Amino acid sequence: MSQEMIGAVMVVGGGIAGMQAALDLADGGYYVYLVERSGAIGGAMAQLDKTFPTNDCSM
Amino acid sequence: MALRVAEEGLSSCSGCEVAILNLGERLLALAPQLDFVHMPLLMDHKYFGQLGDGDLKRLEIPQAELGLVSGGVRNQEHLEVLQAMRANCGTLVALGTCATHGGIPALINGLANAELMERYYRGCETNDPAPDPTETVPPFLERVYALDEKVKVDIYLPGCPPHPDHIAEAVLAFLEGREPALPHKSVCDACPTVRQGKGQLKSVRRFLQNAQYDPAKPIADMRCLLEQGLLCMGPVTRAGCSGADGEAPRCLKARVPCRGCYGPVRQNGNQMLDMLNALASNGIDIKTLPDRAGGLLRFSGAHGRLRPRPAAK
Amino acid sequence: MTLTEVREVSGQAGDFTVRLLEHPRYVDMDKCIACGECARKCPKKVDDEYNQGLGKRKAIYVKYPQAVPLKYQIDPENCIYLKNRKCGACVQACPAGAIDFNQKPREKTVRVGSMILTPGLKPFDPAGIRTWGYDVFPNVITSLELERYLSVSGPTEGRLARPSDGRPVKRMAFLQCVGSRDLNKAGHGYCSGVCCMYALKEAMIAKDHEPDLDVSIFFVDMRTHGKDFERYYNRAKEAGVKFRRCRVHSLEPAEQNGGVYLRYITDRGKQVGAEYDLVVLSVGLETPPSAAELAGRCKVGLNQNLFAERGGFQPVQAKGRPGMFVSGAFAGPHDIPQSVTEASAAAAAASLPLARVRHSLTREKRFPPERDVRGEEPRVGVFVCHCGNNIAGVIDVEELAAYAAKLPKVAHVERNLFTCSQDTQELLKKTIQEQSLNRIVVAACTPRTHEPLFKETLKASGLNENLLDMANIRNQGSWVHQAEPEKATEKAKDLVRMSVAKVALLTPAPPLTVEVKQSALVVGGGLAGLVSAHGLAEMGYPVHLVELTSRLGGSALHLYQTWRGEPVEGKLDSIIRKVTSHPLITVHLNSKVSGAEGFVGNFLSTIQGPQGETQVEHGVGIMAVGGRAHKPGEYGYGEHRRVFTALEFDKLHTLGDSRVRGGKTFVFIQCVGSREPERPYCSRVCCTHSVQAAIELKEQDPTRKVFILYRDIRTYGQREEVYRRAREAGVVFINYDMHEKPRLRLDNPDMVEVLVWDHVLHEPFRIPTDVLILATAIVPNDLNKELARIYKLPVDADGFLQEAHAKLRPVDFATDGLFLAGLAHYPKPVEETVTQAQAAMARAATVLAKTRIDLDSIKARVIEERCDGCALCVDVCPYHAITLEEVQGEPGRKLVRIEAAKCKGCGCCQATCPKLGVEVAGFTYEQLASQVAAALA
Amino acid sequence: MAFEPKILAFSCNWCSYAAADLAGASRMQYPANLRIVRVMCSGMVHPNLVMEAFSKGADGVMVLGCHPGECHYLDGNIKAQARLAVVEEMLDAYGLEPERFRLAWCSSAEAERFVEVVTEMTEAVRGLGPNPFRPTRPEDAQEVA
Repeated sequence: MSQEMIGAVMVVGGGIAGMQAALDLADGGYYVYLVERSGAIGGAMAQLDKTFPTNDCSM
Repeated sequence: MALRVAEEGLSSCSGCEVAILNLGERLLALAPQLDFVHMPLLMDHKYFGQLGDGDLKRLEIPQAELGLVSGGVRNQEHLEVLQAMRANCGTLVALGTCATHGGIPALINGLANAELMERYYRGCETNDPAPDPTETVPPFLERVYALDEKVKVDIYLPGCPPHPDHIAEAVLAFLEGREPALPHKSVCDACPTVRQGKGQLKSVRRFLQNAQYDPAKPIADMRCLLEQGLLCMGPVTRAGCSGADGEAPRCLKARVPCRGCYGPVRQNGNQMLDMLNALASNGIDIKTLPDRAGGLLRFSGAHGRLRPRPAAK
Repeated sequence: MTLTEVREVSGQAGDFTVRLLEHPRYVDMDKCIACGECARKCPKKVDDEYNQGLGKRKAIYVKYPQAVPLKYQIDPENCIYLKNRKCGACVQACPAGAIDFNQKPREKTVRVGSMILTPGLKPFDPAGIRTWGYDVFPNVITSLELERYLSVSGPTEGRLARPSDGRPVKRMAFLQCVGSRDLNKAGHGYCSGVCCMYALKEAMIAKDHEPDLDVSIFFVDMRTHGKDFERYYNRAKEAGVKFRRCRVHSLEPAEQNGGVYLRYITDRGKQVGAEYDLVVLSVGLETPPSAAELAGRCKVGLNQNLFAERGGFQPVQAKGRPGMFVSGAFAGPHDIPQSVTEASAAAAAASLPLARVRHSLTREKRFPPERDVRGEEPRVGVFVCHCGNNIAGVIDVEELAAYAAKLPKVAHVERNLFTCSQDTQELLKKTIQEQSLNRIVVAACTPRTHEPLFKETLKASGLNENLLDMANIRNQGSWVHQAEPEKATEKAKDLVRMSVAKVALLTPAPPLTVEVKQSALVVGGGLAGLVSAHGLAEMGYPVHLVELTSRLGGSALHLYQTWRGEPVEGKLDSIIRKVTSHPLITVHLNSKVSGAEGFVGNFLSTIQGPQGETQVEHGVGIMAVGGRAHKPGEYGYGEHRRVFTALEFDKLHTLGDSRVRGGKTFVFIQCVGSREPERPYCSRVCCTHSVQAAIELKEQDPTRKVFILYRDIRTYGQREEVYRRAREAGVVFINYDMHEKPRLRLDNPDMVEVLVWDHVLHEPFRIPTDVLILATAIVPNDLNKELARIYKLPVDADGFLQEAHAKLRPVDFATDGLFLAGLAHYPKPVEETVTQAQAAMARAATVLAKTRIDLDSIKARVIEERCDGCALCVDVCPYHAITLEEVQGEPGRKLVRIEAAKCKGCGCCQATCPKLGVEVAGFTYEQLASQVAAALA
Repeated sequence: MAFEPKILAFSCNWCSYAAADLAGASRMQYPANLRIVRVMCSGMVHPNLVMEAFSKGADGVMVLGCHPGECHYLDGNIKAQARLAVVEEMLDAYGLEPERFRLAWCSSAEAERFVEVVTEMTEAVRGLGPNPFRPTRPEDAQEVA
């Protein structure tokens, strides 16, 4: 590939999937833009009280 | 000038004094440098001047640079003798586990005095019931004490009995004016058995059946007795019983688990707590052990470790 | 970047230009200290969407107390000031001056090489659909509302009360598939995949709160196909949760008491009704409009279910849009572990094409050299934070500071309005240097959030970062004893005294780093192993791939299509070719791992091959040894020539065997060996497979009779489509119970007679069958146990490898540097295997991307003067970091040794040792004991 | 003056300590008798530390960890639970009421539970009265552990 490549990745959505992808990318040596529409990351999972099967708290 | 040494035995069995004699030829070599000024058990020296030349009311213990005291403090007499030793000796050595941690006599600390008299004096079937003796016997203290609960102790020489090597070292170091080099680690440190981890163990049992080992092979080939499921107190017990350079700890050499006779590894440690914790941490249900206090604090019941059961509320 | 939206994307894979729009927060993120004063003063109350509108929040708010970033924001829709320029109560209240009404929307443009879209999900809204009565009856709520009711941080603080009158709930019913598997009412044909499990979970938690609660779950098929889900289902049954297989056809108000009356038909055909206090609608998932909009802006295609289009072999690649990747609920209705796995997979896929420019935009921080403070007397500096009014408003900080100054070893005491603010960090740095302080106590908030900040400041001041302790006088002081200022001040003194006592004993710990061997070992040459090996090699890391058999491909060799009908063989051949020809991959056939040692970054494994043993060094390892099909001992298998397992049937079918070609009647029996007492898990793939095969049989010859005997049809997620097509094609589905398994007559060699109870006719139904296909379980390979022994990995009760955390770390092991993928973890179909393999590769790449890794300084170490090798701690260590090793020069004498890279600092060893022979840096026995003593002094 | 117990808690960084923080963030109120010693894991608390606390005069001691199955370190809390028997044994040996010690689980989100446990414990210990080993003067401190 002759075209210039950018060593950065944008992750759109700050839910559990977005956060995991962003963390893996940053740890893997890439600059990450994590873009979230609302005022805080966390997504749907932050609303869950517990998760099964161990009833871990989801925070 | 020779070093003046005084020795006393309180609530003890005289084993510690025998251990002094067990120094053997080293004792002969040391003798010119030592002047035993008081040692009732071996020298028939009385402290009340029974020969008519002294004060029958006052304890007479000669001045000495080094004082050795074996046994714990059980009664008023022991206390007074100990206090006199402390007053008259420059450096005081607690000799033997009774002196350092109460030893076997301190097992009685699990009972209050009244209970003790009831159970072993009046209630015992082989004795005629009689009132508590009040005269001719010194009155009991409320429990058995280690020496350092009553007076300041300078050197601790635990062991039941202490190994002659360490008695020799303590005396020699004193003569040479240095700190004695005494063991401070646990029995395991001197134990050559094969250790791999305690994870496979689910319960431990008392020593009612023999350990597994090949008598033809050296002890270094035997699996750790605790890892064989025997209650071995080695990990929580002060080393020393194998002497300065013994092959293995005394009991282990006989392929018998350690009973903890040197008291806790750390002077203020608690053999029962430490042993139970070590077992529980390794996933062993400690409730399966019978007589935990009596078994694990067999030699270290002083310092309030063993107490009478509080009356039920 | 929060409050930010993607406006436009241009460019192509490798170099996208993205235009972003950042909405104003009206709060300066750098200044806000999240004290909450603003929200207390804000006069405007708004329904709280976080609590599903069940509670109230203010117009200035944080989404929830643990939000990240924990910074307040103003909701412009509701703010009185922003609406009509009056109020400004928050400006008055804010002690940090963080409110800024002048913020404007800002545009930003950034360039990136790849994009990952994870815009998330929206719960289905049942409002307006009369059958469910959601907005008609107050005591009908959604499962998400229940989630908030059950939460102690929710509006009722975990108490289960009827919304209509607050009376306790005695009888509760869950209605499944609300907004899922329902084209008529909801327009969603797909199964949302998660509702069965969350209903079970909510039912169990509700029963936990209220043991006498009567809970019924009305369901169509119970879909507990995930790892350990079936066990949870069984536990729910044991706990007394009632399961009723039927759709409820109507909800009516009960005659008295304000309850809800349900009418339904039992699976024995009886019409019954019952009254419930609370009816919970288990609502499904759907793509929110904003996500669809995002898809449009990014030119990512959506399918008819509005999920992103993607393929079975490139499961996180947006179809036809190179450089764009999707994961999470945007890619399909997923549960948490699948979303997390997909996210890692997307990270792998997104970074793979950019491997050449790795590290081009990242940089590392630099700090001044550390001052050696060993040998110095402790000079403790105590910094007391007012936290605006948060601490100073309750605690007498002047008194506290004066008290601290009198404590032993304290050399300097200072009070700050905000110790955490940027300018105070500079001040701290100056004070530390000028006063030559060597231990720091910050009396402020919690170390859990602020310790990293102060550690940085210590580092910047030339002090080791471990010479710090925080006294938590806010979260555990002023905030929880607001009404008792005197007691709070006394407590603060104690806390500071405890901190000073501890900090004086802290010792500098050198940062620990280990080198990372830049290579990987992949165990297992099946699909999972192939994908991850190939990916890592493409990233530029040498890979050793170990396969037990003489051939790569694993279980995938027996598959011929994915559930979407994509052929497997060609794709598999192509990846095998890529792997065998890759210069960085060494393939070891007929080999297995026979031994291993080491830790993250530095493993040394022994490979036993036909030519003997080889040792390989590797930084990471991926365990992908696969699984195998269960060979049943029932249903005439192996006795009758017309009884086959599903895989055998596939082969005969493709080969055109006369028994299949000429067959007129086919019966599939599901759950053969799965969901049995000795194997209490669902094999996940068999329902979809049987349904698909049934459709094909019907398509080839519509006059054929095809029966599927099932316990629950588990065509989860978008696979539901296949189930619907099968029913349309005339495949007959008959439900059977565990205690009424189908019976067979096998005396005729040309025919199998199947007998099953017919729930519609209420009599045994006889099916003379040409071919009987058994959907057999997937069972773990015995290799799992062997690997578990070699690498000290946990294996679950079913023999599958156990991941570090079922939800959040689905491809990691508890042991750092080792990962898992494929059937070795749990039964799963092709695209999930590929996803998991990519995820494992992404996780592995996070280790390999560094040449050295820093280890946390909270580690146990052996104090050799005290340790005597008694070995009590060896098996106590959860991470197998402790070994017994011979002392150099003293044969026969052993002490324990702790592998720092494996140790995580839990201190189980420290709490076991009878002689204080091991200690955890920063939490030694002496340090903890000093706190105990100080607390009680 | 009414008896105010001193209660010491060893609190695990990941769960109960976080719950205590959350209790603060949520402005929940509980008795000011508690002093927390932060530990990384409840499995790091040597029973001897607990006994030391009693010997130095704590009227009640708690170990607070994560719920079983949620330990940040796999099973540290299970080890803490196993050690519970040891502490009970020691309390019994010293004639201290078993209610003076409590092991409880509390997740990072369960601020409510944290407050409840702490309040209950404070009340329970208030009812038991002072620890008989509580030294009235520092020089009377008695070695228990």
